[in-house]
Amino acid sequence: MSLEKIGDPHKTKHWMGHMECDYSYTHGIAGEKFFKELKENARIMGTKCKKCGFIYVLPRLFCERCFERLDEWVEASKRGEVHTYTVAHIDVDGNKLKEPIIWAMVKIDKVHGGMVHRLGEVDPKDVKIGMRVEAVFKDKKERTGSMLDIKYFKPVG
Amino acid sequence: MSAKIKKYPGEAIKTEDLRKGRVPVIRWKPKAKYAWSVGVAMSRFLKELKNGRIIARKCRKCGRILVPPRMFCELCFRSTDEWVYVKDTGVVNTYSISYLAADARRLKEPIIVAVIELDGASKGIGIFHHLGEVKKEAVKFGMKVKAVWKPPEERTGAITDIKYFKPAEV
Amino acid sequence: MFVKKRVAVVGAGLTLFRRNLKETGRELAYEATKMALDSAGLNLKDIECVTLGTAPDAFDGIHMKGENLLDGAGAWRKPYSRVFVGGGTGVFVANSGWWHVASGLFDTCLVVAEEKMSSCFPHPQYAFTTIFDPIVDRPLGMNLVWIFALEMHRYMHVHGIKKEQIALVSVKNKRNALDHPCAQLPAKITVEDVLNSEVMVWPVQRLDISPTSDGAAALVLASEDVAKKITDDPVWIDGVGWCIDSTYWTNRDLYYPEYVECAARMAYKMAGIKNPPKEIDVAEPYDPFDYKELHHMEGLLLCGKGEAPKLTEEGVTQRDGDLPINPSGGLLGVGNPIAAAGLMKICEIFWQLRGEAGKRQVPGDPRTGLAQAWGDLMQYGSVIVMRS
Amino acid sequence: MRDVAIVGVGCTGFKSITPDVSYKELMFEAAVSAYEDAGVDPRRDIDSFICCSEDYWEGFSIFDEFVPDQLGAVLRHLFTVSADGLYGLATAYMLIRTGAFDTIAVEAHSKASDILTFTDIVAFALDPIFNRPLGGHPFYVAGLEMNRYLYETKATKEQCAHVVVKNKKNALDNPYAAHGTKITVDDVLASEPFFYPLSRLDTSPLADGCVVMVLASESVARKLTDTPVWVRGVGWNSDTPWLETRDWGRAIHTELAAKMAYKMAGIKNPRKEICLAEIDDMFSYKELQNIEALEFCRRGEAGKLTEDGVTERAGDLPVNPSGGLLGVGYSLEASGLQKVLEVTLQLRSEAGKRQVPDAETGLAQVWRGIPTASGAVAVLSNKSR
Repeated sequence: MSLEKIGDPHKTKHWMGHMECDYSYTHGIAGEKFFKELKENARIMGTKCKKCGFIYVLPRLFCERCFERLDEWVEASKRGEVHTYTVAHIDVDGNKLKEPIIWAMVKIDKVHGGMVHRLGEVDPKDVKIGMRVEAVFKDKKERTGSMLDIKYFKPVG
Repeated sequence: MSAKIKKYPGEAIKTEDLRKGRVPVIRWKPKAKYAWSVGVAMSRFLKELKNGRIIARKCRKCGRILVPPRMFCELCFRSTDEWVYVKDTGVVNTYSISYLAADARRLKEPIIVAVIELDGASKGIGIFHHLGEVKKEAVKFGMKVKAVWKPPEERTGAITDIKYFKPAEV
Repeated sequence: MFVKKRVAVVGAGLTLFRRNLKETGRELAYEATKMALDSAGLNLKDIECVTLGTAPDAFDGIHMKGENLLDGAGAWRKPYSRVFVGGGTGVFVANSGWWHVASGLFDTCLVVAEEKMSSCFPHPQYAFTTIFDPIVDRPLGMNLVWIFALEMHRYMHVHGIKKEQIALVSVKNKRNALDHPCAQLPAKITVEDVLNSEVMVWPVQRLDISPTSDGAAALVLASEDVAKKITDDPVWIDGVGWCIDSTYWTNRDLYYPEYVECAARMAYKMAGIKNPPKEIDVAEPYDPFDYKELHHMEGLLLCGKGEAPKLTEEGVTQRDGDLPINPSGGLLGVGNPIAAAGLMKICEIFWQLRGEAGKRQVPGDPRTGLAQAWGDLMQYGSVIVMRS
Repeated sequence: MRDVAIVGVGCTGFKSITPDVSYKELMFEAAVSAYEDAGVDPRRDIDSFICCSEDYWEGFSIFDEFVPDQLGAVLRHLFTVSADGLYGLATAYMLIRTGAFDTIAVEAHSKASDILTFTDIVAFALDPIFNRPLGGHPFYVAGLEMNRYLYETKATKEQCAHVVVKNKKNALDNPYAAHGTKITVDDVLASEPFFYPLSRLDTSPLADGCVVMVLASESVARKLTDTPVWVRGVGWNSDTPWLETRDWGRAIHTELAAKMAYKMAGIKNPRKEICLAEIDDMFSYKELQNIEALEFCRRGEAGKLTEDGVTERAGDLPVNPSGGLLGVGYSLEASGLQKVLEVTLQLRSEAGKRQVPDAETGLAQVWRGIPTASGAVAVLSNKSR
């Protein structure tokens, strides 16, 4: 161990810095088609594995289970059910949120997977696992081709 | 096998198409900020820079005098033993002449940077810094140089308290 | 050194190397991995474990990017981990594949390398500013090319090497790359072209440098018993080596990469190689800059200190020379998606030793090959020795 | 088969902040004590060094550059595994099993207090295209997981709170621990809801610290020490990195890693054969979920076992006698190695007030944290095969 130590708290010193570059991520082969459909037609698309039958939403270029290339696209429902949810009370800086955010893993009907997204038009107390929900899209002119083209999922009867 | 494959995967896109927004992308800038504890050795080093001096640590076992200072001798794997001031003069071990700024911008007037072996430190022990007050043609390997310090009131306890090294008068 | 199990390479895959590729990182990894599996005639279920190599997270722009890439590397619900030794990663990841199998824990292993440098936009150079010490280096406005120019200049100074000699490497490698289907910057250029190219950081000029790239590469490794069932032409990994030098790069003499020698000696000892220049038939040393090929030939003990430029002038390192160096076209010609570039070199040795390198094939039925990569702050060497 | 043992351990202890030392000085301290404990000279006796780190935890790209000097690894064989120290241990195990290496040092550390934007960095690990643009504090992933786990197993928030109370209490007896204290189940339940059902006190606080270990082959281990701790099995595994297709209620990675480690170690009945376990508890529910994934009980039983005191230090199956991550602190990639350290001390009968009597076989397990579905397991024993 060091033969000398700092004993005086005033003598501890810090050096400030960061690792902040700008990033620009391409959507990828599967993502590009997914976001195009989301933006232009408000459709949620998935890809189907011919080998194992798994339908991926969000879509993939390849099946993670059997490594087949996926080129069969299917349109998925806008509806699904809340597989799990959480109510977030703090923001990324740890500050208390004025309005809590409800996050949910929504399993889309008749496919595998779904989306992790926000829930809206519902009181946190009323959210239940198994609750039926539907995607609410932004208006077409506001959609940019991103996950934010879906505003949130809302409960359906 | 290599010879048998006709088409290799990968879909190329032009940088210009990315620049002009013709390829859809998601943008992000992370918040990744740090306040590194400087520690025993470097705290003293920075404090001494503020005083206009360069300090090193000495390992009594191998006898080496080390800059930047550290509390351990990496070769003997033991604690270093004492603080030793070294001179702010030295010789150019190697240098390069940069037309590129750190952010890859093109420079009209080049920056000359060097590894400078410091007088008073062990052979081969140098620091990295800029050279100044010298034409690029005049820089030579083995050239004697001397630190040019910022005025005391401008120093902050940083490696930049030395503005650059300039040729020493012989 | 007694090694428990002999390990073979039985398949290889590679994507195009380009400045920007549209695929996401995991899609790139998938393409290379899928090709490697197909070439070995295997399915994902035949694979017992996966090791991934990829360079800084600051390129792809994903913290813990090994985790993000894992499905593309074929690691869904498999033992999977990532090794990382800067620019040395591409060769080192194959070393890590070697110990997964040589340990007897696994019979098959996927080795995958990926880099998507273009995510760091407008230029990956920005990410390089974060590789330096924040207290003594970053405040001085560090640029990656500065430090390599310092090393190159020192090397030239100690041995009295001329830029004309070094430029020959760039000319050779870019020309070799004309025969590589994945190459990003193949070209027929002359020494004069190199010497007349834009000065970036003297003595480094534009054509002394490899580009930044996106790309991926993959290998399939198998234990001896399993390899013999998969293929009649396994290529054996007979030696692996790695070594690191001090962080304090301004305290070292940059004229010679002692750490590369140390890594090479480790690999040679394991492979039983006593006389490297005689016993190595083809080599792919790391060449992100042209002088690095020379520097590394010396560190790898393929020639004496300061002798590599002369060998290059004499044509010894040409594809049809006595000691072909970088027949693939290297990083200077094929491109430099860091970890993928290192693994591309091992793919090349695999194809060369199987006689499958097509137009790039070096003559004379090469039996022993070597690949090497270099990284961190001019301080890391990773080496692999392979035999057919 | 070549056996592998832990022959030396060194640790700085864990603290919420370490402003007096740099990361290099912190590592040097742990390395000196590990080499001293093992009786080895790193400049001569260590065949390879393994450092475990991730760049954004450190604030450097290629952190590997900055580690050799303070570990005694200059011009020797060193590399980085970008994972928890428990993966480093598994890697050391493989290297020694090849027959080409006899002695390996493994290092992992946390200088979490150097990081000013910890949660932003965790968010930077989310998929940049499909998850990150939605924003938010990334620990919502833990809230989602906890809720599903409670739903599927009928475990309760109270049972999770018992984990917190137990681990923070255990940590009071651990001189290395940063976050030991005496609290009640009600205190945990009353703490602010962060990500319902996850509350503030369900979450491990960060800590700084470094652990270094020396591993050796059987023949070398027997020369170096009278108290080798044998690595009987290692396992590591990953479920999908995609949030959308992972199993939200189960820790698949722990289940698969445990299967691998148990097979290697010849363990058929973990509950009977393992005397104590250091299990990932980054969030309180993780301990319960992982106890089940490690086959110590059936699904849905871990909460009851905890309430009944079975996992207390004096219980039938002591879990996290060190205080776990909730009590010692979450030390980034050192978390798993801290767990191995505790098991090693227990198996060497050097755990002081925390000593579990007659411990012969112990287990360490770790998860790589949000947003991963990856983790590792090691089975250790003080009896050779």
